Amino acid sequence: MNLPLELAPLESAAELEGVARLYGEPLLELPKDLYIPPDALQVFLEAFEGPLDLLLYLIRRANLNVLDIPMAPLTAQYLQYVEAMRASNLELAAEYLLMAAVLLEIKSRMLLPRPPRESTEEEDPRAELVRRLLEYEQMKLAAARIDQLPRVERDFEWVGVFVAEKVVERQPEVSLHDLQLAWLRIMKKARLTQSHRVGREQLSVREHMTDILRRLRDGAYVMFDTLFDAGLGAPGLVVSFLAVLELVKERLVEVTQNEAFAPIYVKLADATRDDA
Amino acid sequence: MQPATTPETWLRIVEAALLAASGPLAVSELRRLFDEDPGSDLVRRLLDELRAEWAAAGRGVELVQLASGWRFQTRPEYQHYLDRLKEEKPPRYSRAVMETLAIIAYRQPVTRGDIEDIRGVAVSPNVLKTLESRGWIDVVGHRDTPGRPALFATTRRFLDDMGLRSLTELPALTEIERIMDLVDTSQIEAAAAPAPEEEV
Amino acid sequence: MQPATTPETWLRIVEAALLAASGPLAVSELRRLFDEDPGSDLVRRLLDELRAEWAAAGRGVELVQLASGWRFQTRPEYQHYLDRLKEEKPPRYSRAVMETLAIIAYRQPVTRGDIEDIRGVAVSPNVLKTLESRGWIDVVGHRDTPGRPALFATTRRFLDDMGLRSLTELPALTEIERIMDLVDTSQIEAAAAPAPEEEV
Repeated sequence: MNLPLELAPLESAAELEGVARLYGEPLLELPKDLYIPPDALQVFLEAFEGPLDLLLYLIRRANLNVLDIPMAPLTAQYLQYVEAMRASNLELAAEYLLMAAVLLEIKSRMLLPRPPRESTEEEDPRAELVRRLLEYEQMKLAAARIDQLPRVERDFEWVGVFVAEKVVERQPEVSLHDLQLAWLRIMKKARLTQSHRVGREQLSVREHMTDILRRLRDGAYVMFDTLFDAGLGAPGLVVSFLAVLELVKERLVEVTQNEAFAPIYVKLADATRDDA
Repeated sequence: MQPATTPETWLRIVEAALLAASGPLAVSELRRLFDEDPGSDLVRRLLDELRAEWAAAGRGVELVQLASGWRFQTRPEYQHYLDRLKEEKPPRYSRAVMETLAIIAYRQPVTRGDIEDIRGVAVSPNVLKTLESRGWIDVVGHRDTPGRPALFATTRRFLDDMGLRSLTELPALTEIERIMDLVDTSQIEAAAAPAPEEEV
Repeated sequence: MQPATTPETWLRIVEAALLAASGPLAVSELRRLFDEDPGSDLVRRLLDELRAEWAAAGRGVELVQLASGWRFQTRPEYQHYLDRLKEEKPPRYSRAVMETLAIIAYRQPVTRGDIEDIRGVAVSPNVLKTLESRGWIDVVGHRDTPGRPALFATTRRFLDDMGLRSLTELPALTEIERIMDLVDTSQIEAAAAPAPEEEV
């Protein structure tokens, strides 16, 4: 922590022709704003999202052209930061060291004399680094813009009104098919157990039995004739009659007649006891 | 950036807070919304005004006061529509209910004893109550035997709900049995009895 | 019992459904609300009318169209007030999280290795976990290379939460040429490097 981060002018780099020049002008001293008070070093370095971020910072602060990076001073500055990190016992991510190696490699390749021919077509050793810096900066700017988009919970809230439920109870839906399947199950079971014989009957008789019982429900005597609806036609009348006979047989109704040819009355078999 | 706090804006702030809240908001909480505490009386006046405004607009959502505070909620008349957005499957009647209904439909009038004879198991009173409260069966008389058991039959409402004009339009039993003879019983079992259903 | 279905009632039904919904509702879902399917065009007209109605009333709540449908949300100008009712502040995300999100959003589908290549540093598993648990990214497959690394992409929920209808509505990327021209450092610093202290 006692390492002053005063970045001395890089004399050795300045002597290197073509490298220590910033856009043709010899770069004799570094921008002053690269000076970081030692106490702030840790906070400062933690603000960077890695070597690319740090490099971009160095480049932008020094007003350097990304497409024509002076490798020697940049590498020297970068190494000073890395050295400062090590000296301060900051946990140094491997990526920072890897980038240091990359920078040194580019710098040395740029010092190599180029063969006279094809020199214009040969790729700049800095090209890959420049591509990475530009792509990272593009994403860094995009991240900042996404962060500025209005976002739920931070900038607005979803609306969610309480649903007053259970006011209307949902009823199961039943189809004829369901009913049919239920009956099939019963029949199958009845067959397996053989304990009960389920007969085959004309349904309409049963329906008329129910209708008649409904009409007699209040326990009053009802004229026998009124139980028959002439509109049903002959088959309907026969079915109605069979229904009455069935009700008598099952002792569900009583049929009374005071004398021959007197009106016949029908009433529920248990009606008297209901009244009692 | 923030709306100026005029009475109209106060209304809109309270409204936005209530619409976005996950539960009822008490007057004391609503007072916290503002730069300067407007006091309970003013907040209550805002709430009354808001309630009247929403009621007058005839919306499907209303502002209601509960024990724990105020909240917006949907009006019961809209339940019918909102239900349609639900993913969940409609409730189903248990096997016991469906079989009892089938027996009453085909063999009416029948007593509970008759149903138990056919099904081979006791019929819970809840099963009959379920069908009665649905309006599909009722008691049409009592059999003149010891205990005078009630006789159950299906109602007109049952026919209406099934889309039938008369009981004769129920699938004929003979036909059903003929089908049953043709179909492997295990298949019927598979088709007719899905996973054990929850009882109603 | 149910309100008669006049155009005004349709509006109120759609409104009640949207106010009560726990998430955005698609036009196809809203069509299910009615006894008879009114078709997408009519539902869209109702939505436009509703949005205009709410905007004209100057409420603190607006109807918006998002990636997965339509939803009511409070206007950002009211957040200042609504924040006062909150017990905890919404999470702020570190630059690592936001940059990872940006790379996934613009370059999807990408592997963790792709993200690390662009950022030049290792991506902590916590960063991806943070984004996954927020429901903003998920694994959409695996790249057919050694180790079969997971491919990440952004979700619909991400678009919904950002108030976007599609990825094309994301802020346009700064063109590389423009980045190269950006030499006014103060501007870049302000735009690209927010305060370093904000963390997840």
